[in-house]
Amino acid sequence: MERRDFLKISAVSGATAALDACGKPERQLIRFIPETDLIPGIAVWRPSVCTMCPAGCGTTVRVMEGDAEVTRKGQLGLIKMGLAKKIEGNPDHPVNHGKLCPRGQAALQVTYHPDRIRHPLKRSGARGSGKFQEISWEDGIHELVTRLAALSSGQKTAALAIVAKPMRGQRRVLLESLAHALGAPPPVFFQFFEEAVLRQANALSFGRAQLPTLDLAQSNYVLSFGADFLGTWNSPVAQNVGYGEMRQGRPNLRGKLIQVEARMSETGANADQWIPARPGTEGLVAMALARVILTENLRPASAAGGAGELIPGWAEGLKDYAPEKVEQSTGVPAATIAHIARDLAANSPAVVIMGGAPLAQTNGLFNALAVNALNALLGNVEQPGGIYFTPAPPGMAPAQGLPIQPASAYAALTALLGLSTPTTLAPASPPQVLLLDEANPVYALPDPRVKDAIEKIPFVVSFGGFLDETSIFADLILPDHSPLESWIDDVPESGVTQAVVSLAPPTMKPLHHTRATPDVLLEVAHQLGGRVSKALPWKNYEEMLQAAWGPLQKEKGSVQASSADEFWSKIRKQGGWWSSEVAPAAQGRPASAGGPPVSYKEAQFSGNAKDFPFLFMPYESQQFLDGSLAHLPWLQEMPEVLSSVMWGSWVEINPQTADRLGIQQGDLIEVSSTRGTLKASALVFPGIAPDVIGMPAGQGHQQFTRYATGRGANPFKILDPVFEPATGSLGWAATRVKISRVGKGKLALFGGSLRESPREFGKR
Amino acid sequence: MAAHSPEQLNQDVLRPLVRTSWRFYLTGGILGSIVLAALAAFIYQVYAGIGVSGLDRPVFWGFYITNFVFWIGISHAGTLISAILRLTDARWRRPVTRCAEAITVFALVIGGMFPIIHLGRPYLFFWLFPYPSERGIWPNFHSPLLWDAFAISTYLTGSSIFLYLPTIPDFALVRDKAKGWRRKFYGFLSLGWTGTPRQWHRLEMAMRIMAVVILPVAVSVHTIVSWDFAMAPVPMWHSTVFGPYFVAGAIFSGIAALIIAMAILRKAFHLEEYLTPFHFDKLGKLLLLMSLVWGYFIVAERLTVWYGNESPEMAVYWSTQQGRFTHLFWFMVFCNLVIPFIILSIKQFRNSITGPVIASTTVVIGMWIERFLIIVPPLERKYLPYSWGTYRPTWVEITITAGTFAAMALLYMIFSKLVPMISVWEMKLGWRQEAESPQLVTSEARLTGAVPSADLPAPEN
Amino acid sequence: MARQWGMVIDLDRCTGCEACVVACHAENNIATVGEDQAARGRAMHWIRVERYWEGNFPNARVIYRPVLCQQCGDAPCEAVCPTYASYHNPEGLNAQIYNRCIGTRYCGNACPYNVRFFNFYNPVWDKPLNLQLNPDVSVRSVGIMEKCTFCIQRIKVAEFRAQAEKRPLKDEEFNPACVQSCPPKAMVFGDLDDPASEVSRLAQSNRATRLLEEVGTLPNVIYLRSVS
Amino acid sequence: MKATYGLYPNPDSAERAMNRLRSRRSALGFEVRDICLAASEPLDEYDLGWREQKTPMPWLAALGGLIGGTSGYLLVSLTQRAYPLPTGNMPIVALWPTGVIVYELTMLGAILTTFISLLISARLPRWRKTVYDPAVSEGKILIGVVNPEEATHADLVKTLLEAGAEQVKEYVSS
Repeated sequence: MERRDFLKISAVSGATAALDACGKPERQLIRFIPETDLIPGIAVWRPSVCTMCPAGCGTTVRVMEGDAEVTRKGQLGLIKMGLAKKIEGNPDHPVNHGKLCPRGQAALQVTYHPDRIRHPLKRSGARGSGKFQEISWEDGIHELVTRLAALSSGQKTAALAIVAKPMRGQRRVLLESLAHALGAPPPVFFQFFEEAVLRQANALSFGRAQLPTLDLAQSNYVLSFGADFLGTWNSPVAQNVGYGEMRQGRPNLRGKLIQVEARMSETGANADQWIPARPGTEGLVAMALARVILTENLRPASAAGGAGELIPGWAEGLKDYAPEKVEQSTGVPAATIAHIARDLAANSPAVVIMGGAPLAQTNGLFNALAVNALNALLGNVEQPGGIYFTPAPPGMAPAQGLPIQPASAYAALTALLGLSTPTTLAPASPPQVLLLDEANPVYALPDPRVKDAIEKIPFVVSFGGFLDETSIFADLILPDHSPLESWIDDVPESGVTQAVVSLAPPTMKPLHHTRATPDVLLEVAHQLGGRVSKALPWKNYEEMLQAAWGPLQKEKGSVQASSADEFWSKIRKQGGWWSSEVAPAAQGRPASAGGPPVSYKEAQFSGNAKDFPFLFMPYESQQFLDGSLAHLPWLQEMPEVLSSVMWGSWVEINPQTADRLGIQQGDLIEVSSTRGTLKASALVFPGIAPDVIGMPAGQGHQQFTRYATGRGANPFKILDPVFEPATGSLGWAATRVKISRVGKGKLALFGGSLRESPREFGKR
Repeated sequence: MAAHSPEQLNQDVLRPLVRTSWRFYLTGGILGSIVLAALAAFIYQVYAGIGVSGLDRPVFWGFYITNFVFWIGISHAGTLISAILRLTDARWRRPVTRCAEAITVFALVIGGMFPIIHLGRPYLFFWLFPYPSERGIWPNFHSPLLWDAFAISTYLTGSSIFLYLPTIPDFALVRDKAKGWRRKFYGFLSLGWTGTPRQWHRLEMAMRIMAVVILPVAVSVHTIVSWDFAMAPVPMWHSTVFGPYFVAGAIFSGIAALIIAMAILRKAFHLEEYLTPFHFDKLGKLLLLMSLVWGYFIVAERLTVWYGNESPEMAVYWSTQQGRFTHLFWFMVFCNLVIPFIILSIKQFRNSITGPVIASTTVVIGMWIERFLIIVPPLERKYLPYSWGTYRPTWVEITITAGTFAAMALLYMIFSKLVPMISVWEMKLGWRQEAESPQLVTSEARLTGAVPSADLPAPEN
Repeated sequence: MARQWGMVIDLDRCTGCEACVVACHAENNIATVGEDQAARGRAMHWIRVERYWEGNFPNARVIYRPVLCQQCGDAPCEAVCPTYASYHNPEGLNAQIYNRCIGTRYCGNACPYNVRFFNFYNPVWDKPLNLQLNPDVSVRSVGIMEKCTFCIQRIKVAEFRAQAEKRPLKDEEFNPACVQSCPPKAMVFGDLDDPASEVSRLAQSNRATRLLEEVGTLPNVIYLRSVS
Repeated sequence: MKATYGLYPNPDSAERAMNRLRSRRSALGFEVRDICLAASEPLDEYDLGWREQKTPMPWLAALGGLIGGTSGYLLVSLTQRAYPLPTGNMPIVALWPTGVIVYELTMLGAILTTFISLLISARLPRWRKTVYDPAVSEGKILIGVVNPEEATHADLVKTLLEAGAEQVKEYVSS
């Protein structure tokens, strides 16, 4: 309930409020047997793993005894139980070194969220009406089993589709094995801001289809193309820790940061130099830099190895990419390029990064390969102060450890749903049963066909803990525990230079009548019997985890134990296992998967420049990432650092542009592409190119708890279907728009003045 | 035109106490309902929380404190003015003093409520007072708010006594004239006054002492009110000019209020014979003087800030010169300086009664705005620009503000129904002295109605 | 055991990630006020990351500055409080005694840093969000001023533990929530009177400045300028 | 008690009556203090017994101020020392803030003592019936003698009338 409503009511019902006080519901509640042996007032810290983003940080949770109002066997009552009170970073964890980002801190509110689904639900109204009725777990599981059994008996199991949010480790294995055992296509792990292009590029350049680990702590010079590595990209906490060291961790040595991007990100705001290159030309800039380095013989072309061979004309010294030549298209002065190129060569180890918007262009792959080549040329690959690739935990097939998914989830998902895809992927036959695990494609995808396709699926099961735009279509909801209530394991893809398995038991007893999805799926497999139960023989998830990670006992790592049980209990206490040997420094020229050279093509944008003069630049929100966290009040009220906006969404406009169009801060702006239109309040933003309109993702939910529903606008919905051809991932930074003022909007700003300098004081 | 005899005076002054017209009840009803509305608004605020006001961070003080300063300022009408006039033995003061002293007491009562109204937890206001409490702690005497508590209570006590003493003989008069319950009532108020030499002597002595004591108190009160602001390191609050600046403003608005009150009494109770254009002329001159003094302070304050050119202060300065308060600022100058100067510096306007009344009205409005502009803009632009904010009042604050004006009028009305609004014995004394010693019969004396109306010059209006 | 708790914030390390903001909310039971109240300037963030723009496109730059209560040695907020709700505790903290506060909001005006926050309404936690509340920190009701305490509850716990174990309190053994969470380690907390502590070592840096020093509040939060 | 008094239209006749009563008191057999007087306004300029008045009120006021101020200082210093709470790096008992309180309480002391000393020395409030006539409010001045000798009563009345009394009345209080 909004504070204001609360007041309305309290104002009118003053007298009744006084009466209520006499009959407080707490008084009437019965007390259940305590579910804890904690000493009142004494806090214990228990390890856990953060699941808010794919970074896989290790956390430690402060648990204290307290009274919770819960329902047990249909009876409302009070129970003494261990309650999670605060989440901190796990000091021993090699990814985040005891630190944690705001989103990780806010994970606490997932568990205690008032709109969590508290028990199994069965659809009672029309699809999407949000009408459900409570059912027992037995019935729920039974229904799911019969549906799946029907599929397998009918030999139509290809008709089973599994769509989950990106996950790694055993939970992923479980889903994959289930799909495989049922003869269904592999699950799709979907998220809007996917890294298919970068993984593809890294696979081509270095033979590693995975995100890079940045050794910022030791690098002297960081050049980043659009990568908001301090905010949301890749493994932010690890990168923040490294950044701090890079700046002030070493006596008399302060690493520099140069950021190339058309819309200043949280990271760009920290840069010593911010270079607004034209979107889609980042690859050119990188090549121009390489060109300078080669022509001035600061590095030999051969140093780039395979990564260089992927760039046409590399061996010939990149004649086409002379700074003067590219100056026109990139908008970056040749002098600046030359200057940075020399700095790069002089201040080694220097690292070059690319992420975010430059990869979301039609020429994203080339941009990534260009940066890889530049990195290779500078000799930064798997060298101190450069980029590493986190090794997979020993004795584990890569598939089991790390996600190899070069093709975009977008393409995979559309194919899975039986829709035509931007790639060569052939559409599967429309699925009969859909298992949803916290993925929310209906919100995240501009493509309206996805919603229709899901609506057409005869039977949809959702395991997520909240009703969102996708799970609202579910026929059956089997709510998962919150992460704090479940066994979690994760295998960080990046952010650490050694093999890591994050693994932790539940930190508290379940608050509601929920069940851990892995346990449910194992139960389902058991009831299905046959191949499925053979593939998934474990009684519960802990057994499965033990079976999978137990063998690590033999490896040299953070846990030394004589017996399997000791090993397991130590792992539980430590919150995971990490190898004691770091990734080996590569010898000489970095290995490459090779493949045909990829030549530069000018980036394509949808909508012609005349009718749609602005380039629309959505970006991952510091508060909500791709929108999956918009339901947490702490994050809603956290002022986004550059805009200081709380509880809303906004469009960022360059001051000159705003003046030209007569747009004031807080005006309501209509942003239209060929695909659609949205309305949001204008924010005057000095750090954005005059022909670019920025907008954070995350708001504009039609259905996502009381805190996010109907709040702000969703930038994804006006994106045109433009794709990076090689991977078929969405070019979300390639849509042109036009804007117009349509009235007075509202912005809840925490910050007052934009500027600190007295010169501005005279201004109104 | 009625002749000027003590009997006539007795009648004229006592008439309002016994006869009450329907207009009185009508006005009283209207004012009363406004006051009730304000009361309801306050109760709502206490119930729902101070959040129903427009206050926010960083503007923690708004309309309420503005009203506080404004009314305390108005309270300087009476005691200060009448004390000055008594000490200087200005004869023309006689018909004026009581109206003035009455304003003081009620303005103080109303102003004094605001520090409580604006509290986040008003039901705990008594924690401000020093008394041995179970909380094992005494109030913090370093806090200007506590100085306020002491200053205002002292001033209230003093001015109530100052109002009461010269009224005792008049109560006796009413007692002798009245019958029934009034006789008892006024008999009680007059403390059994008979008018023996000893009583008269002591009374006059007491009045002389009070006049001497009350002056410095009045000055200190508004100085301390100004220190509520000056003691905080807020740009354009933290200034030494505030003490005298506030006192001057207080006297300024006080005189204005007095002129308005007198004009109303004059019309309502037909006291044209006693409150003559001459008094308005005198007070008008005083008002003009204070207006100029006030202008001088504004200049002194602004100019030093502007020359000092320190960025925090300039931020505030600009918000009133080129910011959202510009219009309000110049309107205030117009009300407090331009209008009074034009009207009061021209004799014809000043001598008419309407002239001074118009000027006084604008001054009262202008001074309220001045208090607002002293309080709000600095808070909106306090140091770190990131934490700047804006303030917009809500209906709750506006209602309560309106309520206080209504309350003031209502209290004054009721008072004028219970107490002779002109000090009868002082008038008579004055007449006699002038009658006996003709050298005293100045134009002034004539205007104060000391000689038969035949000799009176034709009234201006 | 006279101590002077202080903090050093390295502006060159701070990346504006706002981990401190949420950490503070979680640790100190700070209520979220909702959109309408937030729009009216009543959001409560005991620590905030101030953002200032400099220059214009294409040379726009940004400065981040985390601002929390500066725990002034010479605090304007203390002297003006008529009820001693805001006073100076023996360890040099500007303590706010909620029970004594009657809500004059004078301290809020007197504070040059605008780091005092007022409860304009009673805080609301939609059940079961109330279960997230930290039992070590009292929940503030309507009409009360609240502010950063340097996580005094953590200080006390650490001191009791040290006393129980009959040993001196170690500098690194605890931190306020903001410091503990800060990913780039931009914040350092400790005893400024202890010359051995890291905080007093950093306070000696030639990059050290204090916020609004000219107001004469003697802040105990030291900022290290980012030199670039 | 009873009294005989005359009502005089103006101060001059009142003064005359006063002088005659004074000079003939032994013959009529009463003391000066038996002479009673009531007027509706102060008559300082006339010899009616105002002139020789003396009162320590100003000194009492000063003393009251002194007491007020001292008690103010004691209140501040004692309470602050009883609960020493440091604020704003000020001394526990700070000179200037204390000065403000002391100043206000000094004034309050003076005001209250003035009021009280007035009541006491002017014998107010007095509820006992005393020699008075409502005509005083009409501007008449009452001069008379309390408990006059029966023997010389006629003579007294004559004296009062000769002095110019408009009428002579008897006052009897039960």
